[in-house]
Amino acid sequence: MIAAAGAILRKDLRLELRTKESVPAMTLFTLTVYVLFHFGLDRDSLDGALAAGVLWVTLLLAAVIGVSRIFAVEREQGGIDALLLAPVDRTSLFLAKAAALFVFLVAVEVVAIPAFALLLLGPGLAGMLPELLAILALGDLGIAAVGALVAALAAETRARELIVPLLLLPFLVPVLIACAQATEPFMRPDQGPEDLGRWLALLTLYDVVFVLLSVAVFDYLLED
Amino acid sequence: MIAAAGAILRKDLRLELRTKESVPAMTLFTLTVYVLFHFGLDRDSLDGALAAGVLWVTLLLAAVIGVSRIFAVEREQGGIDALLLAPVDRTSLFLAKAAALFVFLVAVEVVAIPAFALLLLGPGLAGMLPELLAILALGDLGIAAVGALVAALAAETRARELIVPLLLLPFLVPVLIACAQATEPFMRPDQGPEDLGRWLALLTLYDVVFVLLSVAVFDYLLED
Amino acid sequence: MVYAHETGHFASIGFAAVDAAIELDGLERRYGERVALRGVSVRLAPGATLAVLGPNGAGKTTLLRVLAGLLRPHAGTARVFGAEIPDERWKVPAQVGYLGHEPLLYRDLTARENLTYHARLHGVDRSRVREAIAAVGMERRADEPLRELSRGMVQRLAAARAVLHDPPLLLLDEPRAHLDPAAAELLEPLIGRGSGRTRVLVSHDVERALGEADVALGLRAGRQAFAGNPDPDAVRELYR
Amino acid sequence: MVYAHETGHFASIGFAAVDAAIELDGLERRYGERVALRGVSVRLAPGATLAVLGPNGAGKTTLLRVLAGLLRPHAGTARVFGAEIPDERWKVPAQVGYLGHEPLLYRDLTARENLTYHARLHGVDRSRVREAIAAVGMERRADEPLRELSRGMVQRLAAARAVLHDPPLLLLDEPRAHLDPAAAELLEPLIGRGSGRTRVLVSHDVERALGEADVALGLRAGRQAFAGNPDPDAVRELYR
Amino acid sequence: MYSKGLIPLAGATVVTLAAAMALVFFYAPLDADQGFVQKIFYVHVPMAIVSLCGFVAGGIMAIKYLRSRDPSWDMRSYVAIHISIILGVGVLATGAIWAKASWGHWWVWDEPVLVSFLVVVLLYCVYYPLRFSIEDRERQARYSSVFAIAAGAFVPLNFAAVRMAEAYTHPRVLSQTGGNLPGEMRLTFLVSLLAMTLLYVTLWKLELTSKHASMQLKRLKRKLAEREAVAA
Ligand code: HEM
Ligand SMILES: Nc1ncnc2c1ncn2[C@@H]1O[C@H](COP(=O)(O)OP(=O)(O)OP(=O)(O)O)[C@@H](O)[C@H]1O
Ligand SMILES: Nc1ncnc2c1ncn2[C@@H]1O[C@H](COP(=O)(O)OP(=O)(O)OP(=O)(O)O)[C@@H](O)[C@H]1O
Ligand SMILES: [Mg+2]
Ligand SMILES: [Mg+2]
Repeated sequence: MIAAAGAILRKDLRLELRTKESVPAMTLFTLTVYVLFHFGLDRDSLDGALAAGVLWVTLLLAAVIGVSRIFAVEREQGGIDALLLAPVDRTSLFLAKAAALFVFLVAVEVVAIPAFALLLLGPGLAGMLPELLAILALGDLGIAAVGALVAALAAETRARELIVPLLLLPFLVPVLIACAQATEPFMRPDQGPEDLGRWLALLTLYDVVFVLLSVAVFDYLLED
Repeated sequence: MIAAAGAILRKDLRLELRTKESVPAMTLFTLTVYVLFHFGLDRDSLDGALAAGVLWVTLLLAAVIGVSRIFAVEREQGGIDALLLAPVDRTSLFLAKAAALFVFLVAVEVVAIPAFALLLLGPGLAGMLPELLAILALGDLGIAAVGALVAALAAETRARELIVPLLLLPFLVPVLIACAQATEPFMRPDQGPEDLGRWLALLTLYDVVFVLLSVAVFDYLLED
Repeated sequence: MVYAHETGHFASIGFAAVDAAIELDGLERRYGERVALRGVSVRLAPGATLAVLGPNGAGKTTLLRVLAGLLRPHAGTARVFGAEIPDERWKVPAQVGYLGHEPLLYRDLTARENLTYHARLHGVDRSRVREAIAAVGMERRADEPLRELSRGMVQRLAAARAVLHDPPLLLLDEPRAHLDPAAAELLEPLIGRGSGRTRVLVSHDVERALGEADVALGLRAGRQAFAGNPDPDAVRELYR
Repeated sequence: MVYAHETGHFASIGFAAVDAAIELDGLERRYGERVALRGVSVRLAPGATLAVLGPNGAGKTTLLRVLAGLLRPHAGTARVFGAEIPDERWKVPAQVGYLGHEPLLYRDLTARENLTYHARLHGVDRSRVREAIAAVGMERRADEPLRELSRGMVQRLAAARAVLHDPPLLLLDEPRAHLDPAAAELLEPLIGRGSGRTRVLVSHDVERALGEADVALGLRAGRQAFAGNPDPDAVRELYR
Repeated sequence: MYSKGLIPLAGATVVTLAAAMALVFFYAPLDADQGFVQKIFYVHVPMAIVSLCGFVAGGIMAIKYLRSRDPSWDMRSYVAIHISIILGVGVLATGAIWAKASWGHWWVWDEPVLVSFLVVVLLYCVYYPLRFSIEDRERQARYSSVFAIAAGAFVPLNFAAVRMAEAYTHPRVLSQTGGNLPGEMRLTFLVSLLAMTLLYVTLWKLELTSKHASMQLKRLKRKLAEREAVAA
């Protein structure tokens, strides 16, 4: 199972490296929103809840772009059929697609978060790196899991491009709340964790629930 | 030529109605940016230069989404070959694609501008409708013309998704400036046109130049 | 078990009383309201070839996809090596090689990358990839992305993909389309009668298909027109 | 001109001294560094059929695409009805019907919508659409999106598309692929020898292609192996 | 098959509803600072609770469907969600009226309970296009079930997240186990809740019955058409 998931993931990453279909679009999107805000604000910088909100909503929207493309190549070039023909359970496919989304999100964040700090954030980010990484990792995991599930749900429907965001964004509201709330204290001038544990626990709960749930139900998707 | 352009345009609109690939994504994008701003701002509403800037940058980015997809169906299902086989000059194709982009932009704006007024704008829009429509029409025309040109330029390159925005956004800076400047006075509390003629003239000049230029160079694109 | 593997005839050992590779009984499949298959009943012995004939839209591809486990039957039963489709479907895929209208390969990956991917999916040794590429005569073009290859080359690679995991059952949907005569001969040991595999062969080259087949199935608008050893009249009638 | 139109033989009237529908001289085409065609020289009289033979990757599709004006030749000359490609390319398209590996139709549009679109592009009367759909036997399925049709049905529609504007020259790349025998016969008056059109026919069914052809062109790795009336040995050699 | 027990159930519903109504208007005391508008509480809150429970129930029925592959479970899940959405719209409407009366705004964005409930309703609205863009019955049932399960799990998670992000203005009665409700209000509330629950179940059964009947009719019609086709 892990071997098959690894094979699918490697293939997806190789295709992305070759065609550059998702990550550039996602990155560009986040960067332009930050630039827009940079010039759109009266103030020089953001902090606190506002900064956290802008950061996370933007990442979430970038995720929508990634999710709506994650099955495109399979749909168009028969990859799903090929997978169904192989002795690979759907769980591997889910793991691979979620992992690919995770990698894409990380790739975007590697550019987007420094850009955010540079363009918008008042207080520096250096002091909060470990905590921020933990929040990002848990948040990305939730987004990736739900994203893969939603992408599979929408893959076989008409008006896919419409259904993906309509499904994904509500599903991710708890992730948004938790991530934004967890990041917020670090973005205040008087940085300091506050309730961090609580929010990380909520994120962990969300991730566990949706990873398990997706693994359980994914078998019923994508078939015939 | 007009007949052929009409045929292509009708086909594109019908496909969009059936698959809903571009307009929903574009609209959703603008709406979420406005919602983001709505919550992201400390103040209740925007006005003046800032409002105009946010409005237009967002529309521009939505246009990027539309542009990057405008040739997708042709590329994937052989439409370009079919067009090259027909006694249709490239000008018709350009006109059709630019018109399709124009229609998509208008469709987005029908939703996005009221949403903008509702969510972000301080002063009402009612008093400036005719002028706003003129600015929008000229702006959309410029975006559509340059967009069709850029889409054709990028259609046959690798890493298309990367090249479209990189080409399109710089090209549209004059449109952005002109439109934002033209709209700005209307978005101030003391509404009133100011330099409107100058900016409209600039927009018209831009449109004329790029439509003619595109028509002239389009013949060299998309072939072989 | 080694013995069973070598002769191929006892390949079904382990399943109780399985002496048919394929058993269809009253098979039905619809798309929405449209019936694409109805009342298809046929048996095929292991190692034999079933030719599926019928006009365009008769349901041939649909039948293959049902057998491959890609489409779920709506009524009737379908068994592949004794495993019922779709309930015991998970037993099927490793045993099936599918070569259809579409190559099921990624256009932006090279031949080698595509096949290596499939080898990993099937848990097959990577040395098989080199062998398979050689077997379809594509060594010299194995490292170019598929979009730069000719249609027939892609078809060869699709065949290589279908037999990569050495499946006992082959589902072939016009396998010779786009292949030049030499390539068709080259692929004979892989997907032809000489392969010793059980085969379901869809083809519009009626003579040739009947020549290769042990059993023939005629479909017309989804209904079974004949099954078994058809007389020429029945075949002619099929396309009328 | 009416006369010319009716017989088809004088269709080239108006061009000086054109008595060949197709004239190739030292044609060359590369993809990057790879030579896909080199030194191809052949002539075809109006109304005649040229069979293009060769193994996979020989350059057959490339040749058709050059003739259709879809690819630009890199050296040599190519003339279609006296118009030089690519310089006088704008004269060509309306005269060419192309039926290739891909149907060149939109999967989300219906048969009728697709053909109506092409009719508009070609400035052809819309009544031709109904005729063409009827001619390929697709009246009953004309209002379903293509993705719900079988592969052979799509191929029929691609043929209907290719002949919609009644082109004097047909470029056919394995036109019978996916067609059932009855459909192949049904399409004979449209794309077969009986159509009276000049045809360039790529096929892997060597016998049949030679039987239909006036002139044969053998390609091997882009080079011309023979042109004219080949002896069986030359053909056998071609695929070796 | 679904009509079994429908009539007694409907009777009980009517009786309980009448009782609740009576309690609301004649028994429960008038709220000290909100006055008469507060009565909407007895519709609004039970409706919200029942609607949310209905969503979760729809998810559980969907699990049953995937376990058993019995299409009637999918139907049940679909109808449960359908009615929950209708009640959900009712919650938004009554809440908005109440909000206008007591806060002076139809809607406040910085109130997590409102926003999160809106998010839930919006999410479930996507259920319809998702479901009806799939033609094949079996697949439709499978995809809808997967959605219903994921969304069902989402509902409590969403509320957990929202509750954790402190609420400001929206009252929190149940979370304080209704402790600060005066006894009479509490009784009235509980009866209203029961009435709303019964109403939900009745509507659910009714809808299932009519769906079942119309499906039966369709099947008969199709059989007839087929027989005619064979005869012709
Ligand atoms: C559009 C406006 C409103 C919406 C969408 C709305 C929605 C909801 C929802 C979904 C619940 C169930 C929450 C839960 O169980 O945690 C609820 C409960 C409740 N609502 Fe509202 N509400 C609105 C306005 C109001 C207003 C204006 C008031 C009173 C001033 C109010 C008072 C209550 C009370 C007392 C409860 C029970 C609280 C609890 O169970 O924790 N609501 N409302
Ligand atoms: N887009 C492309 N980019 C690079 N090389 C290409 C491209 N298209 C074709 N080729 C190469 O050009 C050569 C000729 O290809 P072509 O498609 O003309 O062959 P063909 O004779 O039609 O073969 P087949 O019988 O398989 O269809 C092949 O080596 C092929 O790999
Ligand atoms: N995805 C689909 N949706 C709806 N109808 C379909 C779908 N796929 C096939 N059909 C219909 O089912 C019937 C059988 O199609 P199928 O592809 O099995 O035919 P076939 O025998 O393979 O034909 P061909 O020889 O043309 O390949 C046809 O009427 C076709 O239109
Ligand atoms: Mg088929
Ligand atoms: Mg070819």
